[in-house]
Amino acid sequence: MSQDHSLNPESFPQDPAKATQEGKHKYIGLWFFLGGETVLFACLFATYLALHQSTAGGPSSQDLFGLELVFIMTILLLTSSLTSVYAIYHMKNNNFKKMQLWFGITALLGIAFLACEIYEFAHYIHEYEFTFRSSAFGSAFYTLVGFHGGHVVFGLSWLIALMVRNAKRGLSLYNAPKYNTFAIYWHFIDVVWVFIFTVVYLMGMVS
Amino acid sequence: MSIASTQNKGFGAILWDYLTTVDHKKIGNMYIAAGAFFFILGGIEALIIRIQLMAPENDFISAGLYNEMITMHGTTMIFLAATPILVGFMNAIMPLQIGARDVAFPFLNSLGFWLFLFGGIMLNLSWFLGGAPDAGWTAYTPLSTQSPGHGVDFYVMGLQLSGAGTLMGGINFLVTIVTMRAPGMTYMRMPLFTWTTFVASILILFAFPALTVGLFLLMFDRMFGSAFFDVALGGNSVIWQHLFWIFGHPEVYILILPAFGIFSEIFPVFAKKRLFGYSSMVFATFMIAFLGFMVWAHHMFTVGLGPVANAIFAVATMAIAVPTGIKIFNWLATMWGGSIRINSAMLWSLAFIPSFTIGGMTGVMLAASTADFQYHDTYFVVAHFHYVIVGGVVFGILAGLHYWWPKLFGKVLHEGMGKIAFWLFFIGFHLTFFIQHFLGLMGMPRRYWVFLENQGLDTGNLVSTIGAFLMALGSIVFVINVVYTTMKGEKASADPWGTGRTLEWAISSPAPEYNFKQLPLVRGLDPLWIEKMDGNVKMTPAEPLNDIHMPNGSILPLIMTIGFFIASLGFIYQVDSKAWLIVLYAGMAIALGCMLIRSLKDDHGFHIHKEDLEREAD
Amino acid sequence: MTDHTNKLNSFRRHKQKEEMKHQVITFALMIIFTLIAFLVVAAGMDKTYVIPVILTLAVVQVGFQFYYFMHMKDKGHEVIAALIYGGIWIAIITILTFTTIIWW
Amino acid sequence: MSRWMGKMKALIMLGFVAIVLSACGKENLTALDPKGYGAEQAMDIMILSIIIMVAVFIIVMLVFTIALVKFREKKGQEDYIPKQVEGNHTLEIVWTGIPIILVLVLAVPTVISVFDLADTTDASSSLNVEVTGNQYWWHFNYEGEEIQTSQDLYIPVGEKVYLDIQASDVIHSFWVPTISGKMDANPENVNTMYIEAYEEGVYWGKCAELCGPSHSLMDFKIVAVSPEEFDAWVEDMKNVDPEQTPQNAVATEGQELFEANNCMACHAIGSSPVATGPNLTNYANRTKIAGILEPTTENLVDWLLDPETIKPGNKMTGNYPSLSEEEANSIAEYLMQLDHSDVTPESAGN
Ligand code: HEA
Ligand code: HEA
Ligand code: HEC
Ligand code: CUA
Ligand SMILES: [Cu+2]
Repeated sequence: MSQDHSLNPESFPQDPAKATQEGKHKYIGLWFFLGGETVLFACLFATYLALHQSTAGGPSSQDLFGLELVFIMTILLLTSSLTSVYAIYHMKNNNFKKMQLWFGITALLGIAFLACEIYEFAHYIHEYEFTFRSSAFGSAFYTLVGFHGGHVVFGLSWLIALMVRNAKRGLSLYNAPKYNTFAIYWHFIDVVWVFIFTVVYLMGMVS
Repeated sequence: MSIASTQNKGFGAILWDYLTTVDHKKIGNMYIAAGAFFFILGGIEALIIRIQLMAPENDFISAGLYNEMITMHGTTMIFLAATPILVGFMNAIMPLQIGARDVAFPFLNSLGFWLFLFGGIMLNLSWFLGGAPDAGWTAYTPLSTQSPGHGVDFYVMGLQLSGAGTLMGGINFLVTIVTMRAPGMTYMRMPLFTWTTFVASILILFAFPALTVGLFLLMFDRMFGSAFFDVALGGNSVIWQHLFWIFGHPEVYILILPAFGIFSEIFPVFAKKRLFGYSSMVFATFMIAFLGFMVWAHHMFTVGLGPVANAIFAVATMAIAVPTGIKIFNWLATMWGGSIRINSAMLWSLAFIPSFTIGGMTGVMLAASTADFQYHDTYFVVAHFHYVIVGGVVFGILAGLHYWWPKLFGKVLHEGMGKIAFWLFFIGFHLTFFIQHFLGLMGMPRRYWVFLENQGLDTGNLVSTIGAFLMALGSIVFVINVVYTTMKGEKASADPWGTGRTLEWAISSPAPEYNFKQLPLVRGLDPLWIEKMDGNVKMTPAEPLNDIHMPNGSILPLIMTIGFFIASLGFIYQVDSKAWLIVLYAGMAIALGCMLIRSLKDDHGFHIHKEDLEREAD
Repeated sequence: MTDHTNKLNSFRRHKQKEEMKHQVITFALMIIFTLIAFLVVAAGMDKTYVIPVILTLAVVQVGFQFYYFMHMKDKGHEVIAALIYGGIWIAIITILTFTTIIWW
Repeated sequence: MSRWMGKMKALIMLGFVAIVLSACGKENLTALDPKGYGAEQAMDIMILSIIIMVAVFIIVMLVFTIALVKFREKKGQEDYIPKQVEGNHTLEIVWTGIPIILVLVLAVPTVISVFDLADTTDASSSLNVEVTGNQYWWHFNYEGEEIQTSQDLYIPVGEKVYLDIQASDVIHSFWVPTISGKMDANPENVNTMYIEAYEEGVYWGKCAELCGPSHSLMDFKIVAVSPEEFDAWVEDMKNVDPEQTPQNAVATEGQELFEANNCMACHAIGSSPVATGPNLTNYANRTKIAGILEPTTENLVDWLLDPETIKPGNKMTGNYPSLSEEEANSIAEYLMQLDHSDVTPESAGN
């Protein structure tokens, strides 16, 4: 097995992310990891659902949540999922510049999402004095949404490190799998958010 | 980095080699060694427990210390002894069995090991830093949230670290098995130990996140003032119990399935007969894993979940008897009609059958929830789980050690000492735990620092203590055997048993660092046996001799782990003084820095050249 | 860079275009689902009716993510899919128990 | 081979010895001699399951032993290669099917009795007692009766008594092996369970959930008396005079000390709902002191002087003024004279 990872158009493989043995490992490994993450978030959701009415006299979900911000955040994150798909599309076409561009947009959208979330938390804390320590509901809310936020932060750091690191080197069979696994991870963050906005925010507003 | 250079190195070089190694065999050996160390530690704690319970109202140790002792005994044995030793076997053996040159993620593999080791160190550090955790290995809230001092904090951080390590190991094995099987090694040709590694890894993947979440919640409550388990603020203590057991029950199958795998390797080899009902064995393994996730509330029958929940979980639990029974009978049928040779490895395997059957039976008795109202939290339960764990897992580990010792270390363990150790341990084991069934039924709850006089519990407890000391004697003989064999043992051939069936016996003992010079071509189940029966001396290679790509060693996993370790101390002590936040951040910086270096620095590995390989004798 | 792309064989380029089109459609559907979910809630309809609707929408949307964006529909994803479904199964029973047999 | 047989024999012997031992299990503590409804239900299931288990175990051991005897490697035939059998469908179906049937045989009665024991339909027409587990003692409040007791729970024989079990701090578990299986006392909800004692007697109770250092010392008793005696006891307990004048000077001094040292902050005499510490009404008739010591004045003095060595981590230690030996003596004398009822543990026959 030769270790020449650089790419040229003639030898450009069907799917550069899975062309090497290491690439395949990374890809499958990340997916399995997401299987575990599913259980992790399920436990957090379950805890939240068990405690979401334990407000101990403090503010409840109906008092707190508003539709507009959550909608904006949702659109931001969903769109960032699409932009990362574009990036991968360009990767498969061996177009490194465009790939970086679309991943850049993805990162920006992610940052915007995070900004909204920080604003939201600050708002709850200052306007409603609703904190992590207020009630079991508070603890469960910040933990669930915060864990998701933490995943976003981690994803962003990962992406930015990748982009900076490879800016001058271009695409290779060595780094293509890294970009690709990032993209899958990013979609998963989106998946979790879909359930957060549905279960935490939307359901929290109706019941 | 050729093979010859590993000989005749100074101590420093050898140490450095182990600190930086990413070789699955060395990591496997380190897992086993560390696990053995913790087993002795946990065993000494068990002896202290038994001394305390030797006589009624004994005060060998104080009440508080007793609670620390049982907590650390349970935690150490489960998380730091049994699990890691089995993970060690998976590491060292599974890649050989599927004809792979390493695991899929060698770097992650070493990170997983160091995380486990430092998690264990963290946990045991608590003895010296103001007291060990004292809320039981199950750490039920609110006892654990209210427990004073930092004991439970060490429990939380220690398990978090070692749990992360185990999770990495699990994913690693899964990817390895899915992608790295040798040509011809289809799923249904994989040896059962590989299968059970696969299924146990799935269990790890799905069970440990529940523990992770539980530990986070406990950590937040204890260190950051959240209210998950604080009843006054609407918290709910039963959430912890669910999270713990959603993890905890699959965990016991994480322990027993690899042990089943080991027995499934040993019985055919020493009965010289193919494993009976291979496909039903695989199927049963999956059934146990599947059902294992739907029974956790059988630990919570008395919590007050209501009759519907109790009934469902009771029936689901009993159902596990069926696939396990399939396995027991398949092993019996494997021996039936064979030509059974009894040596130490086989002795442990044979002893497993009655011992584990008793333990499984009492398990089914516990599953009958009405009766569990009586058994729960008594010595009956203690007897049950030591029968399955010691009689199943520990026997499995010891059988595996005797069986694979030549492959791991190149020497055959001394038979005579092996047998002495076996009989001492085996008799001691039944003496210790059989009587505990009755102690429980006679009204002795578990986790009792003392039992009172005149309650008819004296004789039973004394017998139990005597048994524990016999087990200790047996263990000591085993340790002597290991030392003796290391110094004087006979050198082992590639297939020291002569009847090896699987691929690990096709290569020299111990295995060379690249495992297979040429990947073997697998023509069926028990590939080596097939070649032997066809009169071939060696496996047919599936590829021409070529350069072998190897991963580079790295010190980063160790440093990264130390970073997390320091950060954990910061987490624990920032409650006392905010100055500790600096330690927290420093530790995090080290760990994240290592991650950054790892992702920024390309690591292409190196090659062992064809010429060097040719030069080596077979 | 574009000349590189041009040299890729046209069949592959075509297939990728096609796939991209599917993904854009997927995205559009996801946005629509999201909109519906938010609208249903904003309209203040009855809770017993709203909750199943928005949950279904979420599940379908996530299905799209997995199968189209994350390529779980592609060949070679059998083991992956099995494990993800395993995780989902455990997620379901966990959430089910936490919403039924935990008291408040 | 004989070694294996010897081992089996030893095992059976051991089991036999253990069973004999169990017969000497302390009366009214063992679960093996049920004298109450719950314990009896459990016993039925236990016996059924043990029969199944022993049968299965014998079969396994039979096959195991025969295989070992018949198919050992013979001397001189080390190279013999047995036939490599892949499997056998009929056999495999048999050993899947039979365990399924056995499991069903066990599952059905289990499910029936689970629902039976959880049936609380006649709670409103029965005696209801609120049970609270505390570190490390038990409190009983007879609902609707204005009776509060601690450590000793009086119940009428042959009647269903409903217990509403709860904890004030950490989780405990209420267990009286001879009468009924256990039920957890949780801090955030009430678990209801009923008990019914068949015979008069004093039954040992234990805390069965790790709750701190003195978890093993959190004993209590159920005193089951005849319904008539129980009614008399209820009458007596309702008419307790907390200010009752003691019989002698020492005790009178004890009473004063009891008040002066503010013991009342935690302990009530009479039906006052104070429950930071055990209710001391009718103390002269307690089966035990602090749940574990014989009810003698000396033991009580020991307790008052140094509760910590007796029950490590208890919540009384350090929370009251330290007493001189003499003071403790007086208080003990006083408490040991709190004889508020003629119905005593002795009336229950123990
Ligand atoms: C390796 C570990 C291991 C294994 C394999 C098992 C296996 C089983 N366990 Fe055990 N268990 C523990 C470790 C383990 N357990 C631990 C550590 C605890 C206590 C935790 C704590 O509280 O600290 C515990 C506690 C525990 C409880 C809770 C008790 C309580 O706290 O009240 C229950 C209740 O149902 C239970 C049941 C079972 C069952 C049904 C099996 C089954 O898998 C057994 C199946 C096997 C057989 C049945 C034998 C072979 C089968 C045949 C020969 C076929 C024919 C059989 C029949 C028809 C019956 N276990
Ligand atoms: C893998 C799991 C495992 C293993 C192997 C063991 C092994 C043993 N266990 Fe334990 N045990 C648990 C898991 C395990 N246990 C758990 C989970 C609990 C519950 C904890 C809780 O309640 O929270 C428990 C609880 C528990 C109790 C109940 C405590 C209580 O409830 O109050 C008891 C009491 O007898 C006990 C005893 C023993 C004994 C005698 C052994 C013996 O088999 C040990 C034998 C080993 C040795 C004796 C080592 C000897 C070696 C040496 C002495 C070598 C010396 C070395 C040199 C000189 C170099 N264990
Ligand atoms: C801070 C509250 C508190 C104060 C004040 C207090 N006690 Fe106690 N007492 C307790 C608690 C709690 C227990 C139960 C201890 C245990 O069993 O774990 C107890 C137990 C007892 C018992 C044993 C009860 C039994 O059930 O057998 C006696 C007797 C007793 N106290 C007497 C006294 C006297 C006399 C004083 C005053 C000098 C006093 N107590 C002051 C809390 C208190
Ligand atoms: Cu209360 Cu144990
Ligand atoms: Cu279990």
